[in-house]
Amino acid sequence: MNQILEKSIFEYSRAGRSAHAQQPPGADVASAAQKIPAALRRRTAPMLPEVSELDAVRHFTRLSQLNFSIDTNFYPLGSCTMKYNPKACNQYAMLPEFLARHPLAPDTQGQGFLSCMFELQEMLKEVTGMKAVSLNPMAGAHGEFAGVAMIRAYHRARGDLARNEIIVPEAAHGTNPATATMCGCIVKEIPVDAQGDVDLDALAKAVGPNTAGIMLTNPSTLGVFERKIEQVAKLVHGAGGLLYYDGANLNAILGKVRPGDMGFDVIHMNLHKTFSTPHGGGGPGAGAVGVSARLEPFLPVPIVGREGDHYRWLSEADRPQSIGRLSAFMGNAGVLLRAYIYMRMLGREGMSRVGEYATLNANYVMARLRQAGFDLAYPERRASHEFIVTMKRQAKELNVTAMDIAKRLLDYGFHAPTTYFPLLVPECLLIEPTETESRETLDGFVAAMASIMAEAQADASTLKTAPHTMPVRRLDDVRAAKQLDLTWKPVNSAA
Amino acid sequence: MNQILEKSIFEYSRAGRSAHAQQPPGADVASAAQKIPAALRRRTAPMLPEVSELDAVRHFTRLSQLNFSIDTNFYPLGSCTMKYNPKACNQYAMLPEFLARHPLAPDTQGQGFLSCMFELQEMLKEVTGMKAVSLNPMAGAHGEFAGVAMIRAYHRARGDLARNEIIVPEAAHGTNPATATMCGCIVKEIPVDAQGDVDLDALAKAVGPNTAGIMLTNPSTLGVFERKIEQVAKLVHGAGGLLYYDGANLNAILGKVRPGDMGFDVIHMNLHKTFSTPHGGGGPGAGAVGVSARLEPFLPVPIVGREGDHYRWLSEADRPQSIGRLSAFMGNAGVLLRAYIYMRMLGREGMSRVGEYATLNANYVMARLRQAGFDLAYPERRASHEFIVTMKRQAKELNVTAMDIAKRLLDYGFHAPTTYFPLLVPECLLIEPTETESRETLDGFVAAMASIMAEAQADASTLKTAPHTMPVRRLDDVRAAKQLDLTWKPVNSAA
Amino acid sequence: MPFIPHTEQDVREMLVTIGAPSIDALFDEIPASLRISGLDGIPEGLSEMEIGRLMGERARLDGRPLSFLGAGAYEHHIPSAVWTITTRGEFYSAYTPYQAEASQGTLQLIYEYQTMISSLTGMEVSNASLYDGGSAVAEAALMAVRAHRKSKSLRVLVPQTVNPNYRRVAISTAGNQGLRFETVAYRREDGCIDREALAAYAGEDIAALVIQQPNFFGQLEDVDALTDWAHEQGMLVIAVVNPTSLALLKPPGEWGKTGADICVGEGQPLGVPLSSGGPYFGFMTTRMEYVRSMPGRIVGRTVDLDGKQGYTLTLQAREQHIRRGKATSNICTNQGLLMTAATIYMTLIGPQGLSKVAAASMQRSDELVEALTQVKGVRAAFKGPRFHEAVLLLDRPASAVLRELEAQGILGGLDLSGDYPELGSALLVCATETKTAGDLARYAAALGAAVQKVRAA
Amino acid sequence: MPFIPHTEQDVREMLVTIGAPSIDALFDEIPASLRISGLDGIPEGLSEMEIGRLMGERARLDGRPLSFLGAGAYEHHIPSAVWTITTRGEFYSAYTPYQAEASQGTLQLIYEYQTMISSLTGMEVSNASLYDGGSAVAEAALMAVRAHRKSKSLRVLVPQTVNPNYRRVAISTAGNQGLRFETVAYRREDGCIDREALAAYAGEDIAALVIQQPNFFGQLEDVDALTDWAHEQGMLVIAVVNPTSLALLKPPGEWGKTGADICVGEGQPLGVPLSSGGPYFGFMTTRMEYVRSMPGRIVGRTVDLDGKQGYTLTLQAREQHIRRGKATSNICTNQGLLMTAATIYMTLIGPQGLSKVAAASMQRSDELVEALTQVKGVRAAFKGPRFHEAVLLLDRPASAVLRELEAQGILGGLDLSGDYPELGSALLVCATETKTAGDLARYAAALGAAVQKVRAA
Ligand SMILES: Cc1ncc(COP(=O)(O)O)c(C=O)c1O
Ligand SMILES: Cc1ncc(COP(=O)(O)O)c(C=O)c1O
Repeated sequence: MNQILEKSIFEYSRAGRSAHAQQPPGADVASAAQKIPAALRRRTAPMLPEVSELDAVRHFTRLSQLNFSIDTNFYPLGSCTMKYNPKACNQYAMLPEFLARHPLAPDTQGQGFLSCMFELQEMLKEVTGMKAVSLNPMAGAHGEFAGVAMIRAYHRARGDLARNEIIVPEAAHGTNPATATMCGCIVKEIPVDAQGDVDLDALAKAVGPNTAGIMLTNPSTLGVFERKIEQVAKLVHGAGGLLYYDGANLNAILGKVRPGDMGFDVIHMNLHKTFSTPHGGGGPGAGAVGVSARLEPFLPVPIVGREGDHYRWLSEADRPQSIGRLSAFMGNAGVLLRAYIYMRMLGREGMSRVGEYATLNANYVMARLRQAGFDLAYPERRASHEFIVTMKRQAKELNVTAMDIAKRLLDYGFHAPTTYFPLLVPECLLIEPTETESRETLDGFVAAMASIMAEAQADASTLKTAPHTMPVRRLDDVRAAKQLDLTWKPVNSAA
Repeated sequence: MNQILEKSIFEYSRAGRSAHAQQPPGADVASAAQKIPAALRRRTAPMLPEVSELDAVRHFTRLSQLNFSIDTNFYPLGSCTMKYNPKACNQYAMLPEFLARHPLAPDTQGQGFLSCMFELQEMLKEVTGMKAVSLNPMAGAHGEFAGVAMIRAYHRARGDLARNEIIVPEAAHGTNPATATMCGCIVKEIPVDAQGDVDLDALAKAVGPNTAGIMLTNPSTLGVFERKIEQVAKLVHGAGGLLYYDGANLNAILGKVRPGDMGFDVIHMNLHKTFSTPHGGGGPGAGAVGVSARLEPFLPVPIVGREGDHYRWLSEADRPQSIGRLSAFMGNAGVLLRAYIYMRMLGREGMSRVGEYATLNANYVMARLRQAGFDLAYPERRASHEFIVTMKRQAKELNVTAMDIAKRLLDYGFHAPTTYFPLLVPECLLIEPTETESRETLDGFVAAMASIMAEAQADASTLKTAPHTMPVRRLDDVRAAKQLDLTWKPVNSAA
Repeated sequence: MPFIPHTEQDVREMLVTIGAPSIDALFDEIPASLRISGLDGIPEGLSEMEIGRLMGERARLDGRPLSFLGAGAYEHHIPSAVWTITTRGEFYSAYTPYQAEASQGTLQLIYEYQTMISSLTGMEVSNASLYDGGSAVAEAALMAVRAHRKSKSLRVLVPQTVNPNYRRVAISTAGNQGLRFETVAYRREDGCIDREALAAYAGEDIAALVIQQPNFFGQLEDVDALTDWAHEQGMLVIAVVNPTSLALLKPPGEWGKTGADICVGEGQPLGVPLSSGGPYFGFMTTRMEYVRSMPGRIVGRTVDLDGKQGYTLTLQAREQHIRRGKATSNICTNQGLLMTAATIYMTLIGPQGLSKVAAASMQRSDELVEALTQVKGVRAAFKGPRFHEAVLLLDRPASAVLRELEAQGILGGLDLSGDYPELGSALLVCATETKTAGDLARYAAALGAAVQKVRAA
Repeated sequence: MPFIPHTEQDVREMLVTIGAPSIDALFDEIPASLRISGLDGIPEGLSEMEIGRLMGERARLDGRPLSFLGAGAYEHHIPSAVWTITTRGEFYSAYTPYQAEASQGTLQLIYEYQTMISSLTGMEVSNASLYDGGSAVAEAALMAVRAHRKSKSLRVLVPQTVNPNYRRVAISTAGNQGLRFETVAYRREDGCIDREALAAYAGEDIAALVIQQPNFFGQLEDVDALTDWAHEQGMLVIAVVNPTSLALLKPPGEWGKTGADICVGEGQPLGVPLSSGGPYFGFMTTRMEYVRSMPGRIVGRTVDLDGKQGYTLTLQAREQHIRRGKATSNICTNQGLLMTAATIYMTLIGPQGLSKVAAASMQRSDELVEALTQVKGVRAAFKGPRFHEAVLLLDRPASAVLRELEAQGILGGLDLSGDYPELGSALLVCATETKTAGDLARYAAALGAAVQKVRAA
């Protein structure tokens, strides 16, 4: 990674400079403006940079080098499944014809694209054990929204109007309760037991005639498989609720066990996790949803249907009970193409190996960190594709926190694991190596962790002031939130 | 730039590991081998890395970050014309159809490609003032070879068999004399005068009945325009020799003056310099040659001809006097496409601006460095697109060399200028900013030079041990040449 | 094993370290009854070579018709540098910049994006992207209801001139929290919001008015008057804008006396390929006073331990990973890579360039309307100023005409009969800077032939 | 101004600094008589959008026929990662790594390349690339003459089974230094070097024998016997090899008792697209004893001031920029980026993968010959083992048959009648791992039809 900071693009800007080759020829701005009523016209130019093409290329290339990424660093960020994004997925999703296709082009001008989408739906049904799939949602949380909206629509369609409570275990990802709220539901949190399984008694008390459903990930965000899943399903279904599966952790069980078989009624998949589409520094993702038969009528449109050899969009007219549209067109089509390519390359066996090797890697790192003296949150349990180390003891004894470890890891060339999530494990590091990392990389990570532990014992200040080799040292988040500085202002301007 | 070294790809290698998706399906190695007579079969596998796709991507991505490049740094490498390589040139030269076209595909399956080549020939004729162009040579030196070979063929065709001497000024690039030798000629070096112009008296003495020709660049590698070019031409032509133009410095005069008009009989162009195809860490280039009418019959084949609306390759049959083929097919086609795209984007005005602004930038940096106390090799002269600073005084007074300055510049984020070339100027730095750099970048460079000069005066050791912020410090070249270590060997092997 | 590096020896030794007899044993906590033995329905794996060939064939199936479709997704020139840089591994394969010190590239880029898009829309602050234009409208409605200081109303006015799909998304999304979207009719003569229909809402307790400019028909609304009217009624104003158009059109921050309150839109025109509808990105900007009500990520500039400037995610207390059920939105993964592309696009195109793109698009679409309305039976639906789209009325069914055009390799526009049956046979057409005079002529000729053919049939 | 950043103010102020009245004045040392006023013959500049459209149209003109052409340039699968990484700006836009400390990426990569290609060819050392396969043969011949310790001969034997274009390039290039290339006939039954014709040179003073394996016809030469024979005659042996084939074939370093002396070849099959013939790269490896005679750049590993390992260009005293007229070659700019691609290719494909590519190519070409020789009037020209190419004899003129095939979108191979008229109507065909059973069937069917049509005509 580059250690030299880069100045703002606005500091390169000079009035009158431009990347001239990018400007459309023969445009007559004055006469176009003339056609716009004066009151509707823009008066001052927007503050976009005025730079040469070289300045732009150099600036953004340099910026890119200030990032850690999968392509440059091991990135064991728990819950995020930072695995290798095959370059082929990008290359073939970006074929000129795919890029140029307008979303409203007729089906007849898209049989290639639509056939990929149809087959993707079919494959996702197979790996999840669900009855039907819609590819629309644009991220995991968006899929959650679709899922909870379908649960509500289902109850409503049955006249079961009181069901507006969504149960979530306390370990749940923040998007779960946030989604429930977005869907107008009330969130009920329930505890997990000391082994990381859902507290069945608490669940039994929580369910009732207002229960719309429960949102679970399995394996949970604690990195363990919810062993009582069948009882959970029975309890919730028995109370008239439905089960929502947060597919963020699907990578752990691909080819081993399917949400549909566990009794889930609806699931979202994070294609950007399990199916390796890129994270892009924050997105895009894709949060396809799968449902059991009873929820099928409610799936968000459009969906790809096949009639003989012809593929076509199914819309509101075909699915009158649909919860409707969640995007202006049909979701993150280009991301879906990448997932399709990835799944076809992996194929049947490859798909099952994902779960196997993700689990192998996690259990291996867990075992080695345990040997190196780290405390596990659930030492009795198998790791799923991820597991939790807790620094609670070290926080007390050595005054080093999970955050200190995380920051110091950056100096060793490793991205930090997820910190402080799930919230219920104090000083936690949620570590997910993924199946695409080699044993040597894992060993290197363990060695770094051990070395950091030794540093902590020798002189904790090395950790407390880490990182030391990044372009910046530890940043002042408090100041960032208090003295809001959200846009660049010219030095001379009254900021 | 990344400051952290990367281990060897062979250290990632593990027997049995592979980037599996890259392997062709259904290949039966054993039965294929069976078809090869045992004596012709390979017995031990080659030592290629056995790594995962992620390992490979990560390794080479990290390696890339260990480089300076135009896309990340100002690169004022004199004589090399390190200007911005527009991304469009790469993108459109890499359209799938262009990449897939086989070199032996018939003309009828290549009218798109051939029309670009034909138009490129025409444009190169126009900018150089030559009568005909062949695109075959794959670099500048290759073009030189073609040129000198044509000169020889010309004399030979006239029965003028004694002409085997090539005159080069002492400031010439190393490829000039090397090329003359490769063509079986004898090299005669002549001096330049104190102003950087060719010593006419020496030239007059050098020419004679054995003179095949003279190789010149103009502006010369001293960064000045050869003012006596007309006399030079007269002298050489008068003696029965031909004039060769080394086009490495064409960027300086594009649209201002043409080699053909100066009296040159043959010229190579470095398309990777003047026409901005990328340098690629060493290549590829393209060294198209242009000739006056008398040399046209000797041009290397193939050449693109037009017959009505149809483009076709002209080969030996069409050009019986051709010096023949210099490449198995037709040179660096993909590079030529990039040059074509670049020239079309620049167009008539853009092409003239290249010379203007390259010259403006060079004269500006020269003026500012002079103000900053640097000594110019030719203080009385205009800079062409480049100019020479000499550190002769500082070498004596402060014991800092041009090399020390060069290495220290790296710490400031600037690539070093060309050092120790041309050989006749002691402790020289040949500085070529190119037209694509902004004034702010040039000012930054001047500031760095001034700051380094101050460092030299304060404590020369900072320079002598520079660079300090690169992934490695100054490397031991002597050891590299003495203890040859040219391939990686497994640690256990007897190296 | 594609994308799995393990050798047999690795597996053996790793299992020894773990103390497990087999990989399968690692799944022993899963109830046996639930275990499956394989995924028979998935086809066998393909090598990269095979998938490359397959995708090439599928792409060719889709063809490359000459398209005059717009309606929310626009064909613009995208500089090569945009995606060359955007797909660099360091941007493409990074996660959300939670570890700020190892993510300064992405963070600074977002900060620069926030600056550009805020300035373009004339607003003070921006987030780092939402899913798309449609979901941004939904989020804006939720935000308006949340941010409104004086009203608790869940009612939002969404004129018919707002993209029908945006209205659908808003309803599917925000409807779940009880928001009610009420439509307002448009005037038949100029395709703009019917001020009289709007006046009927005067004095009512309504959270916000949504104004799309240029509107779905491509027509320019009288945004000043609309904004002032809404503000007088105590409504917030949600502007929905095309970012390209803002090079020439008054930015929402300057609408009326005090400007719109929230501005959203589809970011696709800024360097994002059409790509069958996504991934695109929604943008959202607002006034500083509403920043804590905004959904999505926000980057702020701060200093490090040494006082050096750096960038970090900020105001995270609005977000789901901190505030959970009380967050401003459930959004987590956003459309970062598209925002990256847009930032590079805006940098390369610059303020002049964007004006030229907007102007050239206006010119081309004017020329298109001019050329197409020469065809017998074709006329413009609306009077008044437009941006780069227009509604044409045909005297024959649009669907049949479009089919004829398709056979000529032309996508002639969007048939509006589904969403606006009252218009009769109507086509929404668009031309941008990418269209040449030849393209327009080709369409005009083909339309003439198509209409004639349909008439004859 | 495309690719020029200067504002008017910049120009004004810079001229003041320089002390010149105008840019034009900076050219005042050029004799006025020589100055031109413009370049009228160059068309006006195009925007990137326009050139993109133009190039798209030209590319479509070229089409994408199904090709069975080989003859020195081979269609292989290229992993997406190869060019994604190769075109990263840091590789793409860097210069020759003269400043080693700022070029460790390129330098280490070259060192890794040298290791791979040395091992693949079974030789000790490699340079960092030459222009292409043809020029590498020429350079090898020059090097052999230079490096030969015992002979001063300028004669080099180049059998007819060596690619005719390589022979042409060798003559055009090395002929200027007086090298004489003498051809050796091949045997009609197996398309291999005619040992009897060769024996005629026994005892003569000849610098080197060139052996191409697989040879131009795709046939496998008896390299051990040939090498030993040449060495017995005091000739050096120059091996010309296809790098893909070396996964299965004995590497030149192991030919005969002591191995070939110089090994060269076309690097294109290693991840370089066909691209109308270039840019490709020539590779060259040799024994350590000849390293100082080798042309081109070489990278060595060394240590820095702190004893840390690093890489640098070495043995530069062989090169033109140091040795000038006495250099081993005039080569300066080489084909670095292609070597970069090849290094990434070899890494991704690995030793197993390369064996599979070679095996699959052999299989496909065997199947192709099998299928095509079912067609009446078509038969294989030669007996004996082959790699992935074969010569077919037709009973009708190859050129006419090829034209018929072309009309079906098939490039059926290379017509050998120009270079090998003695074969009659002969086609050199090739199939690699990229060809499917369907492709072969399509060719076979089309060939049947084409031959019939020509016969009928
Ligand atoms: C467990 C879990 N659930 C849901 C989500 C939300 O998914 P997305 O970020 O795609 O919206 C995440 C993402 O981090 C997650 O880890
Ligand atoms: C003056 C001059 N002549 C010739 C050459 C040789 O060109 P190439 O490197 O393309 O072979 C160069 C390249 O550096 C040069 O600067």
